[in-house]
Amino acid sequence: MPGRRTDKRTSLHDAIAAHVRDGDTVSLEGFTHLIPTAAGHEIIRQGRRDLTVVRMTADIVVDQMLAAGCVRKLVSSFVGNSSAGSLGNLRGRIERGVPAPLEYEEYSHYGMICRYLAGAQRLPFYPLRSYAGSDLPSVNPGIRKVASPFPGPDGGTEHIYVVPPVHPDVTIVHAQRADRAGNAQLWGLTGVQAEAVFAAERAVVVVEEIVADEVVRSDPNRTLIPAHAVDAVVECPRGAHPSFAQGYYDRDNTFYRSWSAISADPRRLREWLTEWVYGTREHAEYVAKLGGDVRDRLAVGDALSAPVNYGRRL
Amino acid sequence: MPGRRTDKRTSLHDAIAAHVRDGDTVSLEGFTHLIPTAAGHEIIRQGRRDLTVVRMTADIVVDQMLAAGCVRKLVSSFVGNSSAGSLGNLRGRIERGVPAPLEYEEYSHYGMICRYLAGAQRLPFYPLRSYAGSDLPSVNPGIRKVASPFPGPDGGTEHIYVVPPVHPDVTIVHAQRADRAGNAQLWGLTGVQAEAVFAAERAVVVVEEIVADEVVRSDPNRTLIPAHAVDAVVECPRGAHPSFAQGYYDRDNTFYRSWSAISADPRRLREWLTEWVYGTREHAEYVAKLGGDVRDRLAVGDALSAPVNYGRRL
Amino acid sequence: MAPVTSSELVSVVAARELADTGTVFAGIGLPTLAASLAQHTVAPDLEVVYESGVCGAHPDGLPETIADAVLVTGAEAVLDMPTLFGSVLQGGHIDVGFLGAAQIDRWGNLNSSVIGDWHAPRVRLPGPGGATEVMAGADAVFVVMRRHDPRSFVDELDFCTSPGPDRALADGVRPAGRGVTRVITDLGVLSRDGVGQELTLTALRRGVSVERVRAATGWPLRVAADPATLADPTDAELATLRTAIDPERVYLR
Amino acid sequence: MAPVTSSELVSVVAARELADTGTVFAGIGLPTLAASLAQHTVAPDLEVVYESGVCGAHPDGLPETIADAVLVTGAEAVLDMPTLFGSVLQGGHIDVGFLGAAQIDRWGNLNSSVIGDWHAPRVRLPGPGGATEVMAGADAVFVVMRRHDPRSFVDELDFCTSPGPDRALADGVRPAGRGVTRVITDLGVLSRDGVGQELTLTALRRGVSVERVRAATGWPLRVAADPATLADPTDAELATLRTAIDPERVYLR
Repeated sequence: MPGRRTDKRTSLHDAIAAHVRDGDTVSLEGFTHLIPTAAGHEIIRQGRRDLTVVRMTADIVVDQMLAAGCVRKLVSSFVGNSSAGSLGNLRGRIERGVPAPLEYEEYSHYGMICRYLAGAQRLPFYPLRSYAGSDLPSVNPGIRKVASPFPGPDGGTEHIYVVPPVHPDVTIVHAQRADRAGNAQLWGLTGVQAEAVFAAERAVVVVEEIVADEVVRSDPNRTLIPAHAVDAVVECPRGAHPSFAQGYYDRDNTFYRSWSAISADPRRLREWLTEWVYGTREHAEYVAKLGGDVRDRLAVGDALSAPVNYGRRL
Repeated sequence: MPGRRTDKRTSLHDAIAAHVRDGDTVSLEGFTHLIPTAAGHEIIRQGRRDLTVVRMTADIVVDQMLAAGCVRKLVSSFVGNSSAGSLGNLRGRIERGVPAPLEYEEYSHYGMICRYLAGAQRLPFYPLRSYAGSDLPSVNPGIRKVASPFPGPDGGTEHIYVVPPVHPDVTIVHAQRADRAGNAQLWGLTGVQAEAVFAAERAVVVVEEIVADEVVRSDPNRTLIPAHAVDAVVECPRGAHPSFAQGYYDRDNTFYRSWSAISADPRRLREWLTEWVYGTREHAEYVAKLGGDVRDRLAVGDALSAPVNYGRRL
Repeated sequence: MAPVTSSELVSVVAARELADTGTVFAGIGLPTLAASLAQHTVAPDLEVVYESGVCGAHPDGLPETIADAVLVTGAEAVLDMPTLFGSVLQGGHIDVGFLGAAQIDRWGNLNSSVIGDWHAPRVRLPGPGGATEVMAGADAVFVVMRRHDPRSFVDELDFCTSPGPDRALADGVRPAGRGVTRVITDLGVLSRDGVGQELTLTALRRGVSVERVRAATGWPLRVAADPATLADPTDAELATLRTAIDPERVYLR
Repeated sequence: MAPVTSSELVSVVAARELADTGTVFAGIGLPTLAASLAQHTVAPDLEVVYESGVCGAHPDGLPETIADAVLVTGAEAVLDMPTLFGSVLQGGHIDVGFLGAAQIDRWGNLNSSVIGDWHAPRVRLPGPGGATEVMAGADAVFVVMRRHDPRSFVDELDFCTSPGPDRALADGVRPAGRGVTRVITDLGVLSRDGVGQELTLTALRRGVSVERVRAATGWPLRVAADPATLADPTDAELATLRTAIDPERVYLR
């Protein structure tokens, strides 16, 4: 496997074309922050089908992918438009099988995190203290119980629930910056992105900016995703809209609040996809279409980190 | 438990007096980098006895604590003076029971890491892919096997080794900087320090410098150990000598190379302790005694991290 | 002062219950208001932890989500989620976790997944999020409900998303925390201490009768021998809530 | 050019074996020299990973330990140890791991713990470190031994610290990697491909006979049908090693 440190820059179109295939298990991570929306839209544009989407918080981009007919199955721990309302397509599919049924696998947040940890660490299972007495194991055969080989505090046998690994065919995450080899640096809320990348067969990292090697190397602890775990790196400014990129642009709460009404009406939802996804050739057009007013509204000021000294041998 | 964010600054003397008790299980972590040497010396000065020391790389400071009679049992994955030679007291105790036997529990590095992870996460065990076919489980009953409740790739039952949690009575680590509440920031090699702190009942963080709250808050991702996990924070410059603190001072390789000869000779070792530990009232005296030449030799130049923008709402 | 709203009362009561608390795991909305008010009053050193990974936030403005950028800038620590959920929450560093739910039963078990049958739900709710973990990991859980009614306070849950310690024990697993210890509603406060105890009505909002709470509760509610009457919010508490914490009444609706 | 030393030969042979390798987990000493030389020659994009957490180091000078400050400054990534050992190594991102050992047997199992009985050892060695994990997690393992002699190449290990996949299978556990695939010594190269295979002498240092290697090996050594003779280090390889990589001959002793 030569070339772990080679130049892996490509376009979002080419990254999705190369790495997301019909029937794949696709993980899209980013907890409220750095949601890979642009990548989700490109998957819609390219008409992928029968995907299993793995995402802790199934929110707007998942609702859009569902509405576009890309998704057969969803694995998640939260299905909602954050605190701003419901996901119309998702609820229709789960509650009424309209326009088509959706296979749904339900975990809690930490259950999902542990599935990524098990996947990243090539473990057959990962133990966690959740689920004891919950009804979730009764509807999710992935949640099972194991007896500890060590005695509990009372000397008796201790039981604990475990979850299985997830090994996505491809994980896609958004980050603030990376070098051309894919060493990716994230700050602010970093969620479970690194584990989701490590758990995957292939990984695409979409970034606000590709920076000079020297920028990344000036702060190696900031690299949460090392190049050897990355297959493609894509520069795509504002690729996380309507979510935010700490230090680059703020969350578009107006859009979040508007989504409940859009997605509650199948016709409006179809029109939205036609106008904003199918009607734009790439994310740069989507951003241009957003317009200067929205960009101004989401602009953020500076709050720079104090530098640390890595030192240099004299 | 009020006051998680209160001022926890104290002297090294008082931190050790309050938090390290005879018979305690004490974890000292720091992988080559940021070894809490000053804290080990203060434990020696205060004459603690019957300690169980948990440390991945049992190196010079452990040899010194052994020689001073503080330690009944050692839990470790590497016993040696890094690549610079042997630990005289440790080898004498294990090979010949001289001057006294030492209980020794042997794991591999990742076995130790997993014990800290299990401790931090309050798990009854942590699975890892090591130890299959190793003789380590035959001499260490802490290493056991579990059957996965999920079928393996061939459909059969999959087995994996697990290790038990470690819950130190107290964990002591060294960091570059912290605020007065104990929010500790480390960079360079960060090892397993955060997990060792989370696994412990009490935690002492020794730092090169206590900084203004604003410095820590300018870069919250750099805080690997949050204040709520910390009981005492101690400012102790050069407290990691002869190891290094990235960006503050380099490793004293000369001292490492000299240790094999010192520790091979019980008399020289005793004299060394008398002169450098018992003969200094506190670490500042030890540092003064090192002298300007040594400090100059270990000085490092600047290599500052490029800042990142956390952003400010406009 | 304008009359006290239910949201204000619930926030004030929850804040007072946070006296002597070190760390609180809070969601957005009333829990955030309660934690902020507690920091201004009974628990100045209280550390607020969000499931997004933020510890010790010092926000410039009122956050709109638990992952709002204003919670990150100037925070004391921002942890990745494996650390936050594994080491902080499951690891036992949270004294009080705040939760809401669509349904709660007499033992403090919670449903946030579905109304109806899970396989063909009448209403698909957002689901567990981190609630299952807050229940399993926090020493105590406070539930805040804007409206005390029999649709939410049910005899039997449609689905148990986040079980308390009694259900864990019945499942053969030793629980770490005490489960729900306080339920704070627009009518009063229900309390329990831990395993084996039912929620009991311990305090009433001024002007609310025991009978009214019983009628609003879907199971035969236990009532303390002499339930207290909640002290009215003080002018200082109200002023802090209205002026310093949520001046635009985003959550104080 | 000065005559070729054993250390130089071993480094050059190991470097050549790294052609087509993406990531290597290297210890300090000859493995670091071999990896550096490979980056200068057959594997320019090779990423060196150290167990301290450093990925993609760009050191100013020759590191003295795997955790040397010069490996950190200017590196592409520095990971914490749970991530390095869990996600990178056990997770399957390492193509080749370098190991040394006090004893090796015909299946490539290694001992770095004790000489004699573990409970009362004649010599207490440093122990596993991360070697057990490198063996369990890397796709292939290269063992570098400065001196090929029967004390190190033993019929039976005093203690198995780091078992190869054959021992794992016998213990009922499915191994992830192939175990030791190359042993590079001052006399030649022993090779195996994976499970079920014994180490076989596949290449000899110029001037070394099969008989000499057999005599230096503590078990009846298998020999390839037509063992190759190792090509001498080229002037370019030697110049790079001696001038660019280890000019002060810290490890080229």
